[in-house]
Amino acid sequence: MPEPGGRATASPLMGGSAEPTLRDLSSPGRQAWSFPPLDVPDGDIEIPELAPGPPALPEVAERDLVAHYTRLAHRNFAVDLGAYPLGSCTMKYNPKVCDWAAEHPAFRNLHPSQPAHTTQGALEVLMEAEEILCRLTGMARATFQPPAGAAGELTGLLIMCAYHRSRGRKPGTILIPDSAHGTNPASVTLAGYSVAQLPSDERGMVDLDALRTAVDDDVAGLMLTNPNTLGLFEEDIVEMARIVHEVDGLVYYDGANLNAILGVARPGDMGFDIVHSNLHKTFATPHGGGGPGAGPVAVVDRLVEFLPGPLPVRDGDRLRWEMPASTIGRVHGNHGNFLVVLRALAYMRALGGPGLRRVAERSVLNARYLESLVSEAYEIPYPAPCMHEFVASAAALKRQTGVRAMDVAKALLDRGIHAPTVYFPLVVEEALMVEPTETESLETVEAIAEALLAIAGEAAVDPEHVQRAPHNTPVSRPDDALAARQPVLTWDMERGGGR
Amino acid sequence: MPEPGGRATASPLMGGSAEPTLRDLSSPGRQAWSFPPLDVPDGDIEIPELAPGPPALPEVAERDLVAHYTRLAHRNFAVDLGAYPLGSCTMKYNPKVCDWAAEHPAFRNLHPSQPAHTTQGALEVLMEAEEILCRLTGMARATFQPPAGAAGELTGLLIMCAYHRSRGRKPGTILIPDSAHGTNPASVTLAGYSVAQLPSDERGMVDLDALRTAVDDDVAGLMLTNPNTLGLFEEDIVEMARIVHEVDGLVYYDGANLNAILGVARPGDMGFDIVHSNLHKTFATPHGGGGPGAGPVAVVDRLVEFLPGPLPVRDGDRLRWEMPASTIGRVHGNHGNFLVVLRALAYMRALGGPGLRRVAERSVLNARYLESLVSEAYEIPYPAPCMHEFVASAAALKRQTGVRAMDVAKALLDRGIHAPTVYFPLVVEEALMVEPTETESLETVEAIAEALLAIAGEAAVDPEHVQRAPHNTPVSRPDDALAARQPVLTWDMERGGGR
Amino acid sequence: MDFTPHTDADVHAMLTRLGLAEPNDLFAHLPAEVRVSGDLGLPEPLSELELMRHIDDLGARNTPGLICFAGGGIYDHYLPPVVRALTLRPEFVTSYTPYQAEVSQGVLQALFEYQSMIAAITGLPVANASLYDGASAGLEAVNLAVGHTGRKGVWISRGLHPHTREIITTFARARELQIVEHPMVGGRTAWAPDAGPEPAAVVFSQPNHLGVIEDYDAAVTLAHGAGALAIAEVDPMLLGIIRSPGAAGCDIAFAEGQPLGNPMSFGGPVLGLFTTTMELLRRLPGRLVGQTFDREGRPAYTLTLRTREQDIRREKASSNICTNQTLNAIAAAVHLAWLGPNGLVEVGRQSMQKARYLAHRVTEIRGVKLAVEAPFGREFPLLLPLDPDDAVAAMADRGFLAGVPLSGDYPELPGGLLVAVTEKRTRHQLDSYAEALEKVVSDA
Amino acid sequence: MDFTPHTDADVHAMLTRLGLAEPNDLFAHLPAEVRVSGDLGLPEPLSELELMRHIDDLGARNTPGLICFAGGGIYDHYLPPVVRALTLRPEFVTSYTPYQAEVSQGVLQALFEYQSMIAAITGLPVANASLYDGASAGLEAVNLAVGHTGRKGVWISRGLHPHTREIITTFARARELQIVEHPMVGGRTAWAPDAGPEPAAVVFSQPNHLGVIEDYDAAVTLAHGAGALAIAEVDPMLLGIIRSPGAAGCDIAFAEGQPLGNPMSFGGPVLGLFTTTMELLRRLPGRLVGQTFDREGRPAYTLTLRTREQDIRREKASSNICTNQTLNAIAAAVHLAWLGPNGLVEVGRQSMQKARYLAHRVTEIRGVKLAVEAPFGREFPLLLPLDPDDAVAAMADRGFLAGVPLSGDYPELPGGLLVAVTEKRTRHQLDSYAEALEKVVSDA
Ligand SMILES: Cc1ncc(COP(=O)(O)O)c(C=O)c1O
Ligand SMILES: Cc1ncc(COP(=O)(O)O)c(C=O)c1O
Repeated sequence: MPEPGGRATASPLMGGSAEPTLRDLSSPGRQAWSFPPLDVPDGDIEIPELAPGPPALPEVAERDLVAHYTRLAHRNFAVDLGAYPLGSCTMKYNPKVCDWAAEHPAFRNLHPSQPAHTTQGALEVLMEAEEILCRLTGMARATFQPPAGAAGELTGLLIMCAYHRSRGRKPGTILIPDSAHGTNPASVTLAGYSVAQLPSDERGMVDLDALRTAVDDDVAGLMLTNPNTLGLFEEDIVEMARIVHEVDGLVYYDGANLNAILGVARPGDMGFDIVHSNLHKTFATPHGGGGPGAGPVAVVDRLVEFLPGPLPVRDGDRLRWEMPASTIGRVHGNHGNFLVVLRALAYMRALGGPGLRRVAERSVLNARYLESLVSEAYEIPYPAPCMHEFVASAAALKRQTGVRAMDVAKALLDRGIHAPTVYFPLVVEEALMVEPTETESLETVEAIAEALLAIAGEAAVDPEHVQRAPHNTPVSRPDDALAARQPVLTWDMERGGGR
Repeated sequence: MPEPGGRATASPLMGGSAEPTLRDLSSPGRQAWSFPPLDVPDGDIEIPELAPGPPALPEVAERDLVAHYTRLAHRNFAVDLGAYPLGSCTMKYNPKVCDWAAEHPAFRNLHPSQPAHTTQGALEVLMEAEEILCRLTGMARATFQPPAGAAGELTGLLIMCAYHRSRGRKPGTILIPDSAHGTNPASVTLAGYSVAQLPSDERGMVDLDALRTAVDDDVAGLMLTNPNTLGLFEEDIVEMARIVHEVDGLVYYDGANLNAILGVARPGDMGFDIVHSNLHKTFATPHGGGGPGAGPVAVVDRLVEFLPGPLPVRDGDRLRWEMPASTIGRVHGNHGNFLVVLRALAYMRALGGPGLRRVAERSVLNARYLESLVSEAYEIPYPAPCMHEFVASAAALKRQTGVRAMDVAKALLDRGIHAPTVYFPLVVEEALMVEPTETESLETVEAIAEALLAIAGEAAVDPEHVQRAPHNTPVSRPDDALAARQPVLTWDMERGGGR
Repeated sequence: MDFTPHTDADVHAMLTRLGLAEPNDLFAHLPAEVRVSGDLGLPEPLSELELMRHIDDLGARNTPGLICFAGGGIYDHYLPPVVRALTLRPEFVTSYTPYQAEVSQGVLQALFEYQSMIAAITGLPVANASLYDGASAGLEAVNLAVGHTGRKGVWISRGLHPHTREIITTFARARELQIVEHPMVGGRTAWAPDAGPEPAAVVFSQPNHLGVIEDYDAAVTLAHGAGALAIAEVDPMLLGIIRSPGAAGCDIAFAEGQPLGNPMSFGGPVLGLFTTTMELLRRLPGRLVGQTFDREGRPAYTLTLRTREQDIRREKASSNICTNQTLNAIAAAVHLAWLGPNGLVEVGRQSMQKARYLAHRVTEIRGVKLAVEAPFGREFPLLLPLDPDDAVAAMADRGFLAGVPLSGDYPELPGGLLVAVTEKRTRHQLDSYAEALEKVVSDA
Repeated sequence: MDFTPHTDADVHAMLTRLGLAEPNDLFAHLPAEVRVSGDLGLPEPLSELELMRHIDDLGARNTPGLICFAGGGIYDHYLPPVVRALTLRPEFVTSYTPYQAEVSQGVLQALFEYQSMIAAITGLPVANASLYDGASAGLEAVNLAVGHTGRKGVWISRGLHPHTREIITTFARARELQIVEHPMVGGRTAWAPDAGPEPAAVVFSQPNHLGVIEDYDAAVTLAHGAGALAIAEVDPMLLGIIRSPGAAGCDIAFAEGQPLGNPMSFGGPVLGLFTTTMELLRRLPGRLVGQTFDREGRPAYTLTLRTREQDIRREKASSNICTNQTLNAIAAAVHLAWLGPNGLVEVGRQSMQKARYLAHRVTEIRGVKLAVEAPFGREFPLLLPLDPDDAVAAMADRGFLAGVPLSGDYPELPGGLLVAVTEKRTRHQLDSYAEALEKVVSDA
């Protein structure tokens, strides 16, 4: 019965009914909690603004709580179950030893306001991670306060703003390629800048002439990811940076795609001034169903004074907190997602220099190999060699069979493999953005390709079946229109109702 | 959409293919392991009996290892997923705080040969657990060496043997009711005794007259569980013990059913001399897919000298190990399944006296309630009020529809509920032995009943469908005959082959 | 150690198919000037055991076992093992944002239930599926109010958590908002009705950063009178005892959610709670899960009202947030379900009673008094006769994390120390704390 | 705290349906004389937090952090977090014996793979799905041999693990078997061909309890010449280095399996490995998983050859075992898969090299020497110039668990201390051990 090694599918267990909500499971008087009896004097609590009674929370026993969440977990796909080639998300395997690190009692029970002399180990974690990150990106110093990529972007933009203000300039325009991730323009607006969009050229890269035209004195900076969201390395990157620097603009690196170039190329060497990286992508910290992540921001020397603070600094053989001279101030209530940083540090130290470079090599190898297999049935709109991910198009498939990128994605779920990112980047019609990551084996990469080819084959024969996919999942396609038209956002809301 | 609270079903995720074996996933040169480089002088290892080369183990990466076992876990039902009313097995909820205890570094890293002054906490765990167990059973002292119920039985029988030998008697016969669990007769044989079977009477209890007849000077003892495997409390228990004691026989309590009488009645008070209990049933330690368990054996005063050793004893405020005077010797290589005992102690201390008694009350309440609901469609062969479990019969159903107890069990799986024990005890035709346990809610108990009634209903309408159940599980009924006729017991075995 | 499964043979076979000779060739098209040539000075790889030793060594450099009386948003509440065990299920931990609803019902339903319970405790109808932390949730609340009202004034209480104030200030500087701080008198905000630029929002903490319970009506009336949104930062662990912001008429409530289900973690990852009214729904930052049906009519959950979000709306999005704190939100939900209504009341009650006991004990110490005499929650401000940083250091030597010094953020309280008490503290610990503090004070 | 979900209302409703007034009535039919009336003197219930404090307190009474050089079956090898994480999946932990194959494919396949890997490392074709521990596996092996041969003699090596010897003796006493012990000379068993009653089995440890590598052929030839089964107790962690019992012609091999995937756990739960030939298959004790097909022809796993087992065969069963050590077996399988062929070799090689290094270091100490000069595995017997119990106590004061005293089991080695070294020990630890031992010896 041997199947090809590395094939990654999850299997059903039994039953098929929906999981009731905790409110459905609730029964008045049931209880999971216990506390020791109060060992100080009791009595009425006399305060203003006393609550009239307990809040309307569900009442369940521990047994039902456990069964509920265990069953919910069984209704969720995850990296630990199989391949997750979701483009732009770098859903690589998250090593279990890093889970161990993140649960280490010497760290997880620290209070953020503890005096520094009692948290030397934690400060050392931040210092070690910062040093490695700076060496990988070619930057001078970094802050770990931003708790995600988007927060890193905002932080970077606030640093830009402070830099320009220090030179007497007002906020102006930030240039962004049309293939950019949505957080880039959203962060620009939030930071008080306006967005100017740069078109891609026929190579799938930023149009250098358009950039030249766009750059004027109002331009505060350029935001870019490289490799870009098409998985292509921007060939003119050095020249682009030069052009922006000429008007005293700053160049911001969205590090979502850092995985592709670890140890191979550095944003600093390309001319970037500010770099955020997503520890929850590049450095294998798990995504948690949508977070927590960590989006540290590293900068070149001349921007260090603007970093958020406090930052750890060495003082003999001790570490202490210090505010950078012209700091923009805090961007997180504490020290950022510290335990995520600890996980990432564990990962970085495990891999070391050679392992980190191997990440780049093998993520690119897997992507390039998968691309070559998949190109049998799907168009690859841009010919340049892909880096850690590639974007295929289902446009031809759609024309020929009516089967769309979304249908392909759903049909992949039926085959035990997570869907790629679809309809992003916006510059590709019927985009399928595929990122196998370096932690999938050759056999798994081939299994993904086979599945994608089989779906294309099926689309030709029985397009309706593909269009109605998925068929094996706990639910079929939800009615998103209903969800938005008559939102039910809590179990207390009646359909169409609300306060 | 509210479903009745407490309904316990597991749900499918996606995919449906078989999970490859580790060998299928293996690829030469792949590796999950890492060790620090050797930091002492290396060189050829010069020994006789050198292995010619590495063993033929699979080679997989950590990523594939994780995916493999995670997918395997998704192919397995468990208490944490839903109701598990498997008779005789007491599949109650296993509290998570006990998992915490069992992973406590102060205990899990202890070596069994450490000197006692370095393991005082561990000895105290054994002492505390022993004390509670003795109070619950009415015994004098207990050993935690037996790692399961059957090992407890063997231990008890070896104690019997030593007792009788000390009084100049040779091994003889042990009386066992015909409803006894299979481990009882098997243990008797292993201990060098022969088995004499006692018939049940029309009440489903031991036939007292038959017992009187069977008892003679060759009888070394009686083995019994009470409530018995029909879930009925042996009404004549005191008289039975008296009869056996009259010939200097000993009375052994198989504690698999202790759950029903915790804090309500004690084997010691019924006249038993030796009691094993299954911590993996009564004291909520999880069953681990088939183990580990723990089967401590407690005895009355006059048998303490025969207990296996060493036993912890108090010596001022210290504890030390001591061999009982006429010990039968060791029955385990170390101190038994210590971490299982630690779990059980945590459970006992959490519940305390009132909670332990509530276990009995509510396990009986759930069983009696479920029995009353189920009796609408299934025969209850014996009328006495059941204790923590009951045995129903599908004999009438089989006559009417052809649907057997096994089919009912399988059809229950389709409804997200684990099957009851079937065809045991042997004294009931088409037996369905149902034990809801005290940790299932009223709603879950009702859901079990509904499912059983629905199956009976379906059997009347579409018996084939029930006979082909289960339909929703990762596999349908395996071909057991093939498995036994041409055993394939390792991935190296060809069908029908082997050395 | 690395985590790529490739054997040398695999790499060779794959490269061959691609017509390449060696891994380096994969990068041949990169401009030579940006390709790393030298050694980056990165550390050597470690085996797993060496790695664990290294993390242990780092951990050993933190002072172990301090008994925690620090708070200010992050609290040492009792965190049941069952909550961690369920939250850390790998299916939750290692999945992405639930864009593919069909295989993400677990996370989606867990978040829907989270939203439901956060709405229930705050008394507001809609909660998002988490923000980064309490402080950045404050920023989002202000951003919402600015967008909603079109105004640039932000009135904030001096009792608002200093980090929340700081992050709002950081943001306001870039956005050229005008922040007006309202002072505290007697421990509560003394709102000034004519405090300057028209406010988009009136922002305060309940209880405030000194632990004191604010007057909801004063803030809400002021806000609504001025056409502003009333925004309250609340303490989730006290919502069994203190009236909810929804009941008090607030438009937005946000909170540092750490005490719900999350260890202190040196302050992160934690999570920001955010709830508001239906009126403001379309401006809500962050993700929302809605209940709907699948094709077969079975209940199904899905991300909804996504047109607010950055990936759809780009520069016009209500926020830039993408990755949030989902796993921490699941932890919060599991913990809330563990607590239920009565557990939440109990944890608040015990914490507050113990805080009262300790406040009583320590104010018996000569020279130690409460900074303000006003009803507080489970946290109170002491005035010490010595520098609170010195007091904290001296108390640390005695095994206590004594509290959070207030003097940095409140120069008007030079001896200020904010002391938090949770239900986890035993009477014995409270007594020992008082004794230790007495010594520290008398030694000073 | 208790874990019953019943509310008072539930209990009332259920009792009412049953026509009962109160919970006590459920037991009304029990003879009055056996019903508990008084107080049993059981402890009071604890809340979860109190319980955890209690367990912490008990744990604190063990001496923490001893660096382990004790072995004798239970070893301190490196146990990777991934092995624990996978083994402790609740679907494995909280399921019963996989009688319902359709919903137990996870446990069944995991056990099938366990059987396959145990067979692979022992070189014997069939392994059961675990026994309790190494010692009781020895008892089962003897029982099998007695049943197979119909003989009552059991020849055992004095080098067999003393606990295995003891448990076999306990059993033999009841079963009236005749045990003949064969002495050791120069650290190895000196088999005596005419040692008395016809043997059912010849039983030895490889390496033996002194750590010394035995001559397989001597034992196997003796056994087979006498018509007995050759039974070897092996050390699974050395099977990458030492020839397998199957290759050496043994009929049965058993082992203490703890080092595969299981923490030391104060000696339990651990697991017994048991492998044998196809010829003896029908006498195999314990569970077996076989591969077959389901109705749709898909591969499926199931418990098989069940007619050997107690629940079917009752008093004629090959063993009484029912609950075994499944979870520990799964741990062993995960660990073996983590190790793979080369990891198993590496762990053996490193352990043995480090053992050699330490043996060399400590025998430089004046008065300390090896009890026997023969090639050993990763464990060796020292002769000390003081009582080994005293040495162990003195070494414990210095932070070392120095080894297992041999003097109790081997009075002929009054200063004997069995020292085990695993790959986890660093050179620094080995050097410190030697220094500490030197002090202990010179202080004596
Ligand atoms: C290219 C790119 N930029 C930015 C982000 C935003 O990162 P985060 O989700 O951590 O906020 C992402 C990921 O979602 C991304 O793929
Ligand atoms: C009545 C009865 N006796 C004995 C046993 C044997 O216990 P164990 O499986 O722990 O060996 C069991 C459980 O299987 C049982 O139900």
